[in-house]
Amino acid sequence: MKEQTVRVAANSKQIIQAEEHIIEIVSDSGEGAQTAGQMFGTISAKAGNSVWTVEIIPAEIEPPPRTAPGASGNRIRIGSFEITNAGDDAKLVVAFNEQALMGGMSAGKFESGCIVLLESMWGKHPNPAIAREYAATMEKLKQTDYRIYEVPMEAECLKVVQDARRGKNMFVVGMLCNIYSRDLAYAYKEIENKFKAKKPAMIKPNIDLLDAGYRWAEENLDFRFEIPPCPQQGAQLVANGNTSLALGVIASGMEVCAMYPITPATSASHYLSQALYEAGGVVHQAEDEIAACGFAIGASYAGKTAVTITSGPGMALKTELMALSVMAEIPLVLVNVQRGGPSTGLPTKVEQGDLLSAIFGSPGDNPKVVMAPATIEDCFYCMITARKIAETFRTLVVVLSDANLATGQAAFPRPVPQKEWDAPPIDQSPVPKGALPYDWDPKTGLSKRFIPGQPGGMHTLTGLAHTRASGVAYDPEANQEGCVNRSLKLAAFQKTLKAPKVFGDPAGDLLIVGWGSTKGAIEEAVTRARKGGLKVSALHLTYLQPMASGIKEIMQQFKQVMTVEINYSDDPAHELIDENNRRYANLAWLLRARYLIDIDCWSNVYGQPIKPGEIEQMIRDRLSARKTH
Amino acid sequence: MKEQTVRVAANSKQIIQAEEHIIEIVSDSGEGAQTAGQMFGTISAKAGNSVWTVEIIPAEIEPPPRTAPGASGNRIRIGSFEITNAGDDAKLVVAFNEQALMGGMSAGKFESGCIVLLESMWGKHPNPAIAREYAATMEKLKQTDYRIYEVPMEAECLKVVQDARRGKNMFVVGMLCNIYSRDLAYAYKEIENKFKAKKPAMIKPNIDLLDAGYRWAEENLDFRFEIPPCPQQGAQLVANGNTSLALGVIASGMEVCAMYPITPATSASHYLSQALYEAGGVVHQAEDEIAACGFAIGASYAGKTAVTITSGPGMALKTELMALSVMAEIPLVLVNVQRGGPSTGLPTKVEQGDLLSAIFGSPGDNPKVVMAPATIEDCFYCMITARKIAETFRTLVVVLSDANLATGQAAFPRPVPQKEWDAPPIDQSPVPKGALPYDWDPKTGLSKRFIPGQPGGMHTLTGLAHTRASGVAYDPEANQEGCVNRSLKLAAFQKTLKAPKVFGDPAGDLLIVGWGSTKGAIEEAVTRARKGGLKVSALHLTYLQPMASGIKEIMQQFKQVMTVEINYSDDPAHELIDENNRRYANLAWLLRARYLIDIDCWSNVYGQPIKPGEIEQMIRDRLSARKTH
Amino acid sequence: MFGLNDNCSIDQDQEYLTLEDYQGRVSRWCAGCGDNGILGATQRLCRDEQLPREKTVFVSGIGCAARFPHYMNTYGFHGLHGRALPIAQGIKMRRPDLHVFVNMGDGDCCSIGTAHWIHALRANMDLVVMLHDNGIYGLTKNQASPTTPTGLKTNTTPRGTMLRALNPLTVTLGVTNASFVAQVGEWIPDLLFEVLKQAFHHKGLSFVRILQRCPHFTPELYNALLTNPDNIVLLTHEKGMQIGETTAKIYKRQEHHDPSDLNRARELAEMSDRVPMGILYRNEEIGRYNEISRSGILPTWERRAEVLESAFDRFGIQASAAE
Amino acid sequence: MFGLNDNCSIDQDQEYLTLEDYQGRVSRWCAGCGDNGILGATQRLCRDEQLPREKTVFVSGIGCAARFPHYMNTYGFHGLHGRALPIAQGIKMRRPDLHVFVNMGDGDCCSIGTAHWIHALRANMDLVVMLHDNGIYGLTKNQASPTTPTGLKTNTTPRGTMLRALNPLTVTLGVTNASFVAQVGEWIPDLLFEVLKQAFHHKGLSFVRILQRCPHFTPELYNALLTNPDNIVLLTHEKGMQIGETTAKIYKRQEHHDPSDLNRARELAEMSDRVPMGILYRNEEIGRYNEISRSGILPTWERRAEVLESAFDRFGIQASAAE
Ligand SMILES: Cc1ncc(C[n+]2csc(CCOP(=O)(O)OP(=O)(O)O)c2C)c(N)n1
Ligand SMILES: Cc1ncc(C[n+]2csc(CCOP(=O)(O)OP(=O)(O)O)c2C)c(N)n1
Ligand code: SF4
Ligand code: SF4
Ligand SMILES: [Mg+2]
Ligand SMILES: [Mg+2]
Repeated sequence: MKEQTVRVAANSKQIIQAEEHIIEIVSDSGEGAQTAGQMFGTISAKAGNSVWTVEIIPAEIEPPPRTAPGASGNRIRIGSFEITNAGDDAKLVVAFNEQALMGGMSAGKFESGCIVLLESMWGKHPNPAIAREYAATMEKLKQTDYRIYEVPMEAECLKVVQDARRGKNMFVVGMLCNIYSRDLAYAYKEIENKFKAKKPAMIKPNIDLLDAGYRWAEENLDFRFEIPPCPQQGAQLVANGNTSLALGVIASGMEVCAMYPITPATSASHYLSQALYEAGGVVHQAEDEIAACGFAIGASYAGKTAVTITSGPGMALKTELMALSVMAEIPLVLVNVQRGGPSTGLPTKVEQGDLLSAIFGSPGDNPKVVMAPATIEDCFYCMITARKIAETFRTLVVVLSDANLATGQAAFPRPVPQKEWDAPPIDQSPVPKGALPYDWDPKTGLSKRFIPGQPGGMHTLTGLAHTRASGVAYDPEANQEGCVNRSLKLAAFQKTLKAPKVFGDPAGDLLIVGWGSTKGAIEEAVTRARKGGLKVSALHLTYLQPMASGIKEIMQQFKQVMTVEINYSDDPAHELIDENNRRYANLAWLLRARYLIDIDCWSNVYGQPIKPGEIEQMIRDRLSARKTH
Repeated sequence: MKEQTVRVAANSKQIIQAEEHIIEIVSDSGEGAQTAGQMFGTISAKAGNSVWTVEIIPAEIEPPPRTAPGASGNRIRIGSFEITNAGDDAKLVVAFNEQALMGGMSAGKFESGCIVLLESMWGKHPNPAIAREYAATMEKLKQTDYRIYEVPMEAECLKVVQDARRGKNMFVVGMLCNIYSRDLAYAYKEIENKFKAKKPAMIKPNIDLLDAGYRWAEENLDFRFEIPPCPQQGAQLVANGNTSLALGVIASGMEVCAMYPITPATSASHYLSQALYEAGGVVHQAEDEIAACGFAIGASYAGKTAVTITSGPGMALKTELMALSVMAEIPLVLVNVQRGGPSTGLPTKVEQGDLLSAIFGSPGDNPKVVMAPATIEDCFYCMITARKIAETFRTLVVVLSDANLATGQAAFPRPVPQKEWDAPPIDQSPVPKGALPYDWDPKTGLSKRFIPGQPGGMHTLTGLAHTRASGVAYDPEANQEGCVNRSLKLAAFQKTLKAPKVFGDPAGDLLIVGWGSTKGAIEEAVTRARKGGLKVSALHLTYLQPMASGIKEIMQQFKQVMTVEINYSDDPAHELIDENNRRYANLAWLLRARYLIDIDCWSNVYGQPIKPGEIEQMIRDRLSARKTH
Repeated sequence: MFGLNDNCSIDQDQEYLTLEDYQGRVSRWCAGCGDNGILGATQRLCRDEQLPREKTVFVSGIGCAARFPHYMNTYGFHGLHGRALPIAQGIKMRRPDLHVFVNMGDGDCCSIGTAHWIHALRANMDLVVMLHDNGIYGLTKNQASPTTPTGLKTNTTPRGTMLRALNPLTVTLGVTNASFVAQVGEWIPDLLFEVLKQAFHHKGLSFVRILQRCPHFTPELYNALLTNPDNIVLLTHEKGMQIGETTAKIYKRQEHHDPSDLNRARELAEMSDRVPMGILYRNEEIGRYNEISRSGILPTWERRAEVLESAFDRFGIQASAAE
Repeated sequence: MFGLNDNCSIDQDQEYLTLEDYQGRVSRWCAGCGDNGILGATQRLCRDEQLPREKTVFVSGIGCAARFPHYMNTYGFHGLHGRALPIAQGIKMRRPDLHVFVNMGDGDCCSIGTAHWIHALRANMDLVVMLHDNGIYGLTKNQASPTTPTGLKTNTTPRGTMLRALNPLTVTLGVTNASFVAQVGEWIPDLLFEVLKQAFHHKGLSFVRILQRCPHFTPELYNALLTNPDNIVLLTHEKGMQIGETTAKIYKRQEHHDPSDLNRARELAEMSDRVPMGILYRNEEIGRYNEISRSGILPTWERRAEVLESAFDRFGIQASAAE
């Protein structure tokens, strides 16, 4: 992945080729860095790169300007190979002010030698405090090895438009088009599409700004990059995980989504609020998460399997109703777009901390299916699978997405709608005489439910321990019987699962096991480490409960097994921590209990996607440490 | 434990000595079997026996009369050695009607050869359907080896009083006093105490009924038992687990109990509603469990560490607020008197199914202390310990009691109140300049909290990730730092724990690990099995999270380790179940994950206390199976 | 509708359903429990309306009252304490063909279920909601509920409750979109039946507070009303209830109350010396959430595929040379 | 009281606290956000009343409004979405020495927090409760709240909300024991301050609905009131608010409303054409739960030991020969 100068242009500009680049654009909230990032991502994708973009979202609506935590923006990773994650550190940063820049810098998000394009106007700001801040930052920057370019963005824009604050982002896109050797025609098209319908008058000034940026870069910068296109892959969609998931809801045939707003889950419901309506369904915003879950359960009971979408604190509130769906065997799909926890935690940040609570959250025995999409594409298909599992096994299916997928945006092959994805119509056929609503098959625990409207199927569903006839259970046997059958269903479902495929060799020194959104980063790290000669492979689990057979056998082929997760685990190096009290990462805990293998974990809760480079480094350290021991 | 006839009385009555007996009294609800049982238990205790009584409670308030699930009553175990649990099958049953009898019979609660004293009036009942039912039951009973005595209780009572329905229970106490060779003076005293204050006129008729029962038994029964007294043990209390726990709340110095009614937890709050008030505190019945938990957190935050008492479905609702108490490090004691689950489940029945949800219930990382009293006496002391841990470690402490302890009643040494149990006064001293509300000690994670009223300590507590100054955390490090410190506290607490003592030899063929209310039954079974020559020992855990060091070393001394628990686990014998999908009992799962030892489990969810005899049998099967393999 | 199979409706139409046909399991309430009367009146309503049993769902929470569905021979959903209303709404939302009834205790509805109560009133979906108000927590054995009268000693208020009882009528009438609010005592079967009937025919959420005797725990709660009918004010009106002759003879205090008069309804609800019975408020003009939120679009697979394809078009990219 | 150490009160008394002394962290609300005005008025109240900062607690839920405590230099509890009131009650219950304020958004209070809202009103503990009503979910970015006006397009109601907005005033006034109900717009600083002051001095729970501008998401919500003061009816009364001269000049529509008149208060709250501002209802006679539930017994260790010993006596047995 080395960059190399391939030629020098007429104006003595270096033309550098690279396999990939990461660009970060940061501004105050409301200055349009997000739009610029999205647009440049799309332009790059259309130009043939593989692209992954991530939003940088401040915690407040309009945080104070010119502050590090107030920075808003986008990180765009573009490459000539398939990009599956947000990658490592940025190689080029465009900052609308120096404070926003400092935020990313102190968080260590920029690579050594990073190119920085910084708005220069603050240095001459009439407010001397601001001018001082700018000067101080420039001092600090001098101590880094960043390549700093002060860009008079505001001034240049003012040559073209009257109010620069709202147009600077197009200037930036223009610059980037020049820097990354993009054909401007893609950009013109994007601008046209954006304004054509509602504000056609805006097309011209935006194109002017774009041109100005392009020109400025051409004239003032001594470098340009070329990221060769990625092999063609047919029709693609670009979407973030939440949109993908929302589309999956429609594709699954589910008609009811009941929710209560919560970050980072809500945008899925936003999308559905219109799209599901157009598909003849409904999004119901309930008074709270409890009501949302109850509403979904009601709809499911009445034959319309429903989805309820939430995040950690919302799932906490649904704990009791989740158990009702398990106990009464009402199909239900619950999506938890995980965020940082515990408690209100880090609402806009990445974490995979809800696995154990999804599995063990409700008091009493609660067998249910827990699965996690690993990619933005998975977010689409898992909804279809989840609805099917829920109905086939009369069960609760918890789908664990996370902020990394939810706000990450990438391309994936355009799905081709299949009628078999659809939900079957509500069964309203008469129930045979004597049939029972919980007529558990002793081999599988399965039984056929009766849906209101079915003549002869009248019974009262209850969350109390119940008999096969759905009567309140008074004798001790009935409760045991119900528990056995609900658990058997999970075993029956487990038998349908295939062991996941190992990424890399089937045997070696180290196996890294992951789940959810870390797949891309783990596999990229493993690929790099393998290129470096290390015997490391990866295993990624989609089904966390139950787990497919064969995993133990896979793990046994490796000298060490560990999980990489974005959730909390104790650092065994701390003086207080030992094997008697170390608290493990979520998946590590599950694997240890089931397979009795000494599975280690490497995890943290910085609220950030894990970088492939960090994982790679960890692999190197571990495998070399092992050698020296 | 063999019974033996020690002499024959003048009237040719067999006088039989036994080490212990189990008596069950069942009636329709409202007929006073419960009072009779309690009273006979107390009489027996005062006469020097060790006693354990359990209530038999129907699920409805006044269920239909003469039905098996409607039976109400008491089971009394009396012995000459220390009785720690409800024991095995009943040896003597008093039934007010034959349907109530049949309930216990079909649940297998009576021992072979059991003596049955059955009200005979139903055989001649004017309603022919009832007479037929009675006759049919008598037919069935003839096929058993029970020793049936038809007793004209109603008729005999009517000789003494006008309305027999409300007095029959005293007649029964009289019979039992005769059968168990009790001095009637104890019984007179109980009756006096009961009616002295409010209804002195009732003393006489009740004593008459008592005498009548005694006389009838003396004249009509051909046997009498003697259960020699247990060695004296000084002053004792007789209480059920909920009362014991309520007394513990007062002893702990907690002043606020916030609750919402739920079986089987509520009776603790009933008791406290008056007693805590008299001690200057308050029981607050909130609008729901969420509010109860929030109220308790508010009181704790303001310096009055509070307790919130609930059962499984209530704990489910508190899931989100529990995480707030963890995140913001507000001391809180949460008592979960477990009942049968999942969902509404078996409200009045025994289960230990909430361990994993107590530990893992809330999304995100939630380090907290989870402990479980094992005896009725523990219920008292654990409240004192829990309050101290909560305050010392600024943590949530979950105490898992269960219906077995809650409704079981036994004697334990009368505690001697110690001032050191008490809560310290609220700290209102000024906070030193510059001190921070989360000034985590890097070695222990501990920090000193500021309580409203402390000058200079002003800060805003938050459930968001926060800095040491309790500001909203914006940088990635702050979240990791908070998680580390909250988890370190648990490790620091763990270092204070001592490994539990092994019951039996420190090495052997089988170690049974238990937690909570099963201790008595497990140890009794182990004692019996050891008497039979088997190399089995028991280990009982009070702290489930964190667990003391040294447990692994203990387990390693045994060829097999298994848990015995009252919660669900899959039966490995089922054709669908294998090591890839078997779902383990709660504690087994925890031990496996931590110690990587192949720990088996034997558990069920019949909603009943596990009998020592069943455990003993299981031990025998397992150890003989092992031999033959 | 919605892909439902209507084949069997002809069969059902042919047979006349009797009271027994609506009877489910044998009730396990205490002798004399007022819930029995409510059950009877409801079965009578079902019979008179000839509700198809398979198209009728009774939803409840947890409590004595919440056992109600088990005793009906219809579909039933005996859910969680406090959560009957969200579940009932979820059921009704996409199944307008179902008749949905809700039975809640005073703890169920006015304590743990408060938020759902308020918001269900606002959504005004077509449900018949019965509040079985016995002023106590029955099933959990005698704890104060929000409607327990001041001073009553219960297991959690051994010195008597301290707060004034929550008035479910004033609360209900304070909620925007509440469209049918009535009150009746279960011991007046004809009145109960009549109110339930009007509730059933009302379009929108009909909230009926039923004063329900609990001889086990609050035997004296409604004594003043039982012993002296003059403590009751019957609300009559051409637009509201018409009272039968016998009833009118017993309950002499009557008020000619127009149920569209919200202000007067609130005043009546607030009365401290007497208890109004009948329909306090009715407004058929208020939109029903399940109806007004419908798109009219049939949720067919073809439609879904269309929506998907057009979204795919919108989000689609095809790596290509710039045109 | 309660073993509190009062040593430092003398120190505190000596210094006069200025507005700055009550200022906490720098607010991170949007420019023009109405929450700033509420913060200012509250700081002014604290200053005027010279509330000891360490004895003052601001409790909130989650939302833009709920960031309030961070911006005060007092104790603060920024809890969970919807749960401010139970926490505030828990704080106040055994700490009568603390001044407890509650700040909630309209989602916080009227949606997820509904049950607590109703029951806190009923318990009527001594709290000042501010509902920051911007008719929208701010922090989560533009979803409908219960008070969002009909037809407003939001992220979850792209075709406009369908239900009539919930009226927090009629709901509040419907709750038994509600003892102080007021409404004011944050853009009228003097009125806001005056209402908060009266709320602070009221004994019991004072519920103040503050119409709060959210320029980011609902910039036009209160336009009709801002542009035309005649859409506002100021409530004045000897027993209620007295209005300053300047205010009286701008807000010419006034009603002489006796705040003890509950029926009229409800009518005023129900008005659809105009918006009342001022004190709708006040009743100092209603018991406060934290006070009426107190035993007067000091919770000392000696007392606890006594209660324990007497219980031990009662449950005690001493195996003994029958006397
Ligand atoms: C979450 C939860 N909390 C508490 C309970 C216990 N519980 C069952 S019924 C009930 C209250 C019953 O009172 P009410 O609703 O008035 O019904 P009633 O029995 O009087 O008919 C309670 C508190 C429960 N089942 N679930
Ligand atoms: C249990 C839970 N559900 C949802 C959320 C997400 N959430 C945070 S604030 C908020 C609503 C904000 O609206 P409002 O209460 O009106 O306050 P505002 O931001 O408008 O001031 C929501 C839904 C949460 N934090 N916790
Ligand atoms: S306790 Fe009361 S409400 Fe419950 S069944 Fe008995 S009488 Fe009815
Ligand atoms: S979004 Fe609205 S309520 Fe929130 S800070 Fe901005 S203006 Fe204020
Ligand atoms: Mg009730
Ligand atoms: Mg709001």
